[in-house]
Amino acid sequence: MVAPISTLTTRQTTRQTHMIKRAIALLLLFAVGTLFASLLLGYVPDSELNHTARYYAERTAGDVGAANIVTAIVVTYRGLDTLGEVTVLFISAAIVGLVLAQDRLPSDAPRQPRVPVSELLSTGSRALTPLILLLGVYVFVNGHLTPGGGFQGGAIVASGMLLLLLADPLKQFSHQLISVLESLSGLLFVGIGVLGVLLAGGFLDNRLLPIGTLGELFSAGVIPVIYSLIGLKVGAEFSSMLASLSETEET
Amino acid sequence: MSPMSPLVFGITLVLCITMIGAALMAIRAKRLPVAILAAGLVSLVASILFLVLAAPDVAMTEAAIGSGLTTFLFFFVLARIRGAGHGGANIDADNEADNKADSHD
Amino acid sequence: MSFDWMKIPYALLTVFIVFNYGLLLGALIQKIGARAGRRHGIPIWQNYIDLIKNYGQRTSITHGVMFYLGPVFRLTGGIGLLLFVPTIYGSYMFSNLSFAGDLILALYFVFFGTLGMALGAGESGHPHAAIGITRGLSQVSVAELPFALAVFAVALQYQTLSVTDIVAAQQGGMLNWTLFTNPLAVAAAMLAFLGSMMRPPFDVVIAPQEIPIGPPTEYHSAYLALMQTNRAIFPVAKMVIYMNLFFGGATSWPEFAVKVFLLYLFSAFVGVCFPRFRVEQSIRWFLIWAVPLGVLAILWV
Amino acid sequence: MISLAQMAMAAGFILILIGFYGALTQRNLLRMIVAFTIADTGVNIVLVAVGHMRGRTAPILDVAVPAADAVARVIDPVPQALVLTAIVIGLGVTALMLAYALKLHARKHTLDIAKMTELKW
Amino acid sequence: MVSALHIITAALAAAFLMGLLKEQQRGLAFGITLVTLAFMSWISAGWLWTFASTDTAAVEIFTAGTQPPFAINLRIGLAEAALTLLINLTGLFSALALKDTLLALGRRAMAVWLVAVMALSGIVLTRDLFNLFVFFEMTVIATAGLVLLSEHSKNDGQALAAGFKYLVVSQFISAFLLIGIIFAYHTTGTLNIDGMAAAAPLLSGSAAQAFSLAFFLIFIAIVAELKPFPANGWALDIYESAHPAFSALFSAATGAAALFAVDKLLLIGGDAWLPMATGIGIITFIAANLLALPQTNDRRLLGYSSIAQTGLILAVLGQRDILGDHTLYIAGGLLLSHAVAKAGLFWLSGLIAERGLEAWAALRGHPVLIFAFVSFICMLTGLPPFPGFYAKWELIHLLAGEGRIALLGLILLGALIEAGYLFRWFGYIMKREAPAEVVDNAAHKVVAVIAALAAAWALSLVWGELSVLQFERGNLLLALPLLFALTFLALDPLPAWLKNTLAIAGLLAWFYLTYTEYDPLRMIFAVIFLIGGSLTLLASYHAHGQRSGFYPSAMLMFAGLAMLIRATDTFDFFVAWELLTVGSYFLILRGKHSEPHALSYILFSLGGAFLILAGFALATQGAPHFDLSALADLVQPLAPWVFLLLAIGFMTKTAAIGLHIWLPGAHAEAETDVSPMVSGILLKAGLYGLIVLLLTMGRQDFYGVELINVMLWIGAITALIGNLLAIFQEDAKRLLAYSSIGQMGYAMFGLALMNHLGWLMALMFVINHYVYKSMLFLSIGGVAKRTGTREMYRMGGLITLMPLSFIATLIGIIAVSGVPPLSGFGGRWIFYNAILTAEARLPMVIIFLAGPIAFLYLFRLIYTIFLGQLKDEFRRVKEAPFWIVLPQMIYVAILLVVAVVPGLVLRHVDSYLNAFFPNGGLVWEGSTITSQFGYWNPVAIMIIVGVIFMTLFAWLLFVNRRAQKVKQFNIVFSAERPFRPETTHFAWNFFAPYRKALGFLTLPLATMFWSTVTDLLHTAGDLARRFYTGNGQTYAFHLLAFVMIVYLFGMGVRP
Repeated sequence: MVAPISTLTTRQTTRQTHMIKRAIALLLLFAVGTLFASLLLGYVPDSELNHTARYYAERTAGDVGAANIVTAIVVTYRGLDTLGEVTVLFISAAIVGLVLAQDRLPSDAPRQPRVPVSELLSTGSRALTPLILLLGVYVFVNGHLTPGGGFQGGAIVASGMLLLLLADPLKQFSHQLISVLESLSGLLFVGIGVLGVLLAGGFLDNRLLPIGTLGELFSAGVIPVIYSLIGLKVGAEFSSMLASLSETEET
Repeated sequence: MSPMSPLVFGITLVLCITMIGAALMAIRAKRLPVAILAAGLVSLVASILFLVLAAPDVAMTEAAIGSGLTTFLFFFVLARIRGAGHGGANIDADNEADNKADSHD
Repeated sequence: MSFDWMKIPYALLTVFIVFNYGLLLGALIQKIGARAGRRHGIPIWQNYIDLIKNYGQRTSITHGVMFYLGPVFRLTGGIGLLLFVPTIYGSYMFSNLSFAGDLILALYFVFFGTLGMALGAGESGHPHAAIGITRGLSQVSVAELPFALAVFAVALQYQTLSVTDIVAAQQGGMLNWTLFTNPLAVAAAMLAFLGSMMRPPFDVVIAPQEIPIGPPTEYHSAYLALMQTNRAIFPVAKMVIYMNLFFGGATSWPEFAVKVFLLYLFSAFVGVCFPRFRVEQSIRWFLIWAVPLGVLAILWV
Repeated sequence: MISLAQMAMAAGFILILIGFYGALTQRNLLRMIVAFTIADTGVNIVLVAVGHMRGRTAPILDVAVPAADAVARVIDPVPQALVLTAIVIGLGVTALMLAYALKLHARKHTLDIAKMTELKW
Repeated sequence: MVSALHIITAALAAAFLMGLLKEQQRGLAFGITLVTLAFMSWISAGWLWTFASTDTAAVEIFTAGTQPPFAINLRIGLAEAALTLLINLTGLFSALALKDTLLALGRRAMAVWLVAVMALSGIVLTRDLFNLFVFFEMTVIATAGLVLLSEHSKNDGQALAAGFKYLVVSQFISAFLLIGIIFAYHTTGTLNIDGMAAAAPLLSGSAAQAFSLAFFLIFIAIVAELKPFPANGWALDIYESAHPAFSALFSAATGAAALFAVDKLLLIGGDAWLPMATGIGIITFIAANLLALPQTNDRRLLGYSSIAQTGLILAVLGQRDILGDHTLYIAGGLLLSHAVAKAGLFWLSGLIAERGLEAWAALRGHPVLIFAFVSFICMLTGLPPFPGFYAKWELIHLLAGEGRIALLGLILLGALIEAGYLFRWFGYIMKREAPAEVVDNAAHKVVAVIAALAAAWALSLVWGELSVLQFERGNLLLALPLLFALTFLALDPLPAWLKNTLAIAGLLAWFYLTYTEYDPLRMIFAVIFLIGGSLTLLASYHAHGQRSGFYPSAMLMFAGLAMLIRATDTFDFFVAWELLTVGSYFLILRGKHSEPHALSYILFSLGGAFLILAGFALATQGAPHFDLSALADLVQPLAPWVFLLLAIGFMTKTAAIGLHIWLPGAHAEAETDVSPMVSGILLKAGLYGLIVLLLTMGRQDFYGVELINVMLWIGAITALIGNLLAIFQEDAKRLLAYSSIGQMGYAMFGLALMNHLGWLMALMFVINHYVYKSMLFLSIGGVAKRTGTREMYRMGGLITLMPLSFIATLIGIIAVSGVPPLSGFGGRWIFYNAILTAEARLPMVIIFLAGPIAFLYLFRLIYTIFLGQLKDEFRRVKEAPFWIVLPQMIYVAILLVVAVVPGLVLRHVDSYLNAFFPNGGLVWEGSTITSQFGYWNPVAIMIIVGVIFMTLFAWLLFVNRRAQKVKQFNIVFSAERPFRPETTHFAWNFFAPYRKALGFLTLPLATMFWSTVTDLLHTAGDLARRFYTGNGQTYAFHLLAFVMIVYLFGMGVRP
């Protein structure tokens, strides 16, 4: 008598706890929702730029020389954020590598049965990858002029790598190459920043190089350089993450 | 100050509804890959929304990173977990039991 | 009140008188008790005979230093108590050595002999001695309480701790006695008195039946003789205190004799009438009956 | 008439709530991470929506928007810059969580978060 | 000066550089890591030196060549420099302690480590809100990564799960943070913290409302990083599972950085948000301490403690409105104390192989590490001379000055609970069986601990100097008595006899130096504390070898005592009080089985000390200095409260009934020569406190209750119950301990009489109790030492074997019982004269009852040990060691002298007391002493009794000249010879009838009460911790619930 009842009640309890959990979650989220709602209802769109934004809109062209104000903010005005952001990615990639490096699969674990990659995909990818890489480079080199920049370009570069991975799952990336690329671009980024302290107005000041004419490729001081470094670094980091996650065996 | 054109309004509304629908799908989907794809769709739609909101930089980033790379990361991990073979076949087991319990209600 | 050398022979005289009176009184009371029980009783000089016999015994043994000193402590306590209190009111001769201290000295000196005795008996190594002592201490610690309360009621009443002054305050007629001016205190004190006299119903300490004779079990010969000497002096010394505090003191030896006799008789009378208590029973009895009286006496002053 | 920004913002908030709900109720680690990416997207939408201003253009200076009248023509660029950072950081966290999930699965052969409670009290 | 920016760039450059190294060049990578961290520390140290030594304003660091708020700026000032130095040094030493792990994991782990440290510095330095977010995210990710460091050695996936839980929670936090930041930006138009702080008050209407909501989100998100209760389950799992060296960073550095971030935020929010910070902080402080009570895992316990301390500091930050300029001094003192101590403890934890608290007993063989541990826990509990003490003092005073009593009470309550588990732990270390695993003695790990230790003492010095500069108080570390005590730490390797000589010389020299300063009243105490102390120390010559740890503890106690009587203001007094408490705790803990008793001692003492602190604080009312004599000027309604607090505090030390349960165990289990110190000497400190209190405040009316009458009752009941309980003890030293309780009751009663004779009697008790209780503890201790037991019924018949001890005991009990002619009688005589003047009669009845009871236990003491039947196993027992007997004999001499000429001491005191109680003094005529009621002539009594006694003795000798000594069993025992001494020695359950009659009075009500209190606390902690289910999702629920509850409560009460 006892056993069936207890199993029954266990199951019921589990279901009940689920129900309770959901109910509490809904209740809590309702409260969060009211908080959000009051934010939303209290929101009045600006009709004029506030003084910070106004400063950027007015002064970017003259001071920084970048056509894309967002880029100017990202790379110069709030360059420290971006450096931090790159660092975040850097340590994420490092940790992902660390986590997965420790996790060696037992050698007798069954190798993953892979679907043979179709001819079309492998050929296509080989042809497409250089183009994609080129596109990525274009995006980050032109970051100060057009939408896009280091992050977007880096992501595009990484998707090129992704394509290669898809085409040839067993392909081994050179971790050392990625790592050197990552480190060098990072070091240069910091180095340029420090040079700004020494030679220009402060850390990450873009006026190390002449700011040139608005709208030209070689303008906006070191912004294109930095954005390119960011692009390389981000691309390398994404690639290293993808590679770490995709490789079933340690290199 | 030009009034918002009905077209833009309509597009935005559709985008928002799509996003919310996709998000709900991602939460409620029975199969994990579907959920991941739905989440990717949310990002993709969001990047269009960013364009509408005059934020092309963000739109590009969201499209490339949010919907692209992230989705791939998920699939890589999923593949590795399935490949690892430790009960990888019923990776959704916990939630399926959960969902079944719900469907009886 | 100060010392001069004449006090010494006077004090010795007091001791002598009280010693003899105590021996006779003890025998007399015992005889009265026997007659009440339709027995013949001991001869009136029996205590003298016992004393001489014990002092005269040739063989004697000792268990050690404290054993040896026990009776000395005991008798010192008795004599000291007697001498620290004036015996006859208004008499320079019999004011004894009371210049050394007041009532508190007397009250605390009671314990001098008890403590020495307990130590001496303890060294004998006889368990019965120890058992008797624990019973005695247990009982006394509570029995003394109403007495102490009564004493303080009296001291508060007369605003002095000097025995002479207390007696002086009670002169001029019987109605000035504390007995009538503060009956509650006297009642409490008299109940305590019963407890301290080692007579039934509070005599389980020396328990004649179960344990040979309590603390003095191992004592004999001259040791026992010293104790017997003390047994003559000590109760009288105690009753002198009662007499002085509650019953107007004594201005002459006859008055002294009568009052002490009556007090002694009181304890003997109760002892004949009531059966013996166990120690915890007597503790409770004192706490329930005597102590509240003492408390009331103190509050009432 | 609600503005575009408000509509987007509302959608963003709803996405956040949906994501939170998923993260709170799904016991599968991967599903929790999926839920978080949805919430992240919602946060990003809210951020961008806050900076949106009716009738203005993207903060990029070109022929259409000369530097001189940028102040009157472009929308607030700051939120966009912040969102860029937020997206990338979000990806970092997601990748990290995924790596954790992978490793946890390798260790414990389960993805159920309710079964990872050795440490408690 | 190198720009503080390079703290960030150096770390980043080094981290990025790691990628260029080969995977195998791990040594090089580790070297780079250390050098970089050292470089970062050097930058911070340079700035700290600049700001501390010169009056330099904080320095702004601009980036991007643009002024804030348009570009991110950093700022370094005094606080920033100190915090970054803390962070970087913690990072450096933790990296050292992590050497093995880092080398095994390679360059990537080191890069993450560098970034983590850098990110924390960034949190401190940045003045931009979003930049703060970025650094926080960096910290979160680095933390999640570094938690994995322990995975290397421990393959159970716990750290993995903990890291994941952390990530889950931080996702919620960062969502709130981002939303808050963007709305705050939207309303104020800036991301700069200072800009926002300037703009926020100007907002109005809906913008103000929106800003307040946004700020709430930011605030709560950053506060959530402080692991507030209850949203902190994840943090505990991290503390438990992570590598201790990382936990050190996580606790010390992350906590510090997050707190500083909250501080910056409060700058924006303004005073309106302070109550919320205080509320969250104090609840966290109490709850985390409560939850720490039932913990058995050292790291989890440290985790709870970290959370608690962080909560406390948050609460302090929330009091900034009243702390004003002192916020930095107070919060900084608490924060640095916490950080240094916690880092040190976590590093220590890395040396210990197992996780149970008892496993730390392995430390016992390492005096330096023990010293480190002690320093750390004293630092955490805020004992002098550590910074936390100064901070606590000022904090409590400021709170009391503003009438924030509830908060004050909660802080002290939490601190007491914290002291409870920390000192319990120390008890385990000193007393529990050491595990087989030895301490990991690797130099690079020990270095970290030593560094923390050095930092702890250096900070004490700094805070002492600051207290001199800011408040004109003394620097405790430079107080001569304390320095002298601390010197013994360095002298510890010397042989005990040498140190003993030094100690005695020190006490006497101090007395010589200071004796002119004391009035007669203080002189009594000075003589007891210093001369008496050196007399007791004579007994310590019996110890052989090195006696490690004894002298620092003892001299700490004596230092406290010496400082106590010289103290003129409340600060000095309280410092001395704490010192003597701690010193005596260490002394008591030295006993073999004293672990639980030492714990209850320190808890009661600290509880009492906290009450005293509260009392002083209330009395001070914000004044910078408060002379003890100024207590007299207090008026209603404050005065009775002050009186009450102080009186209870002092009565804890004198073991008044209800607060007495610590005493018997503590005094009984202490070492032979320690018992007289803690009983004969230390108890007097409590009386001294009461005397100071009563002299100044006297009678106080508390809602119609005359407080002095309450004390009278307490004294009487204490005397009764103390004596009664002494009767039933089988353990000789416990008997003496209970007797002390009773004696202290008498003394309190005397003081509470508030008249001339009462005080005289109390002071007489002070002297007498010192003499006879020291003597009795020594002689009984000597016996216990020789027989190896303290159970009296197992002894017996020792009089012939230990005659000197017997004589000391005999004289002692005669003196205690007050039987004439010895000195105890003098005390009784004064006492009875004193109570004749008392108005309250009922307590008098109780104290009467207590009197004769003393005879019972005293007789038991001497009879069962020295008289009765000697046991076979003790037939070869020798007299106690010379050095234990010697002081006893000196005490005997003192007792005899005082008995004959009590005027030697009493006269001076008597005439001194005339200044306070002009009426009712004694009259001294020749050798007769007269009061208004009676008279007493000690010389005459001694002569009379002596003459009678000697005469009778001579007479007995004469009539008994042939008496012969017989053997032990030659007694009349039911006509048989007894079989064995064990069955013949009547000793066990000695006063059985008494127990039957009055046993109900000895029900351990107080013990039951206090154990119920501790049980309740434990149960509460144990139940509450079930709340932390270990499920990361539950923790997310907690977080959301926390946010929402604070939202509802916090926003509900806001305008």
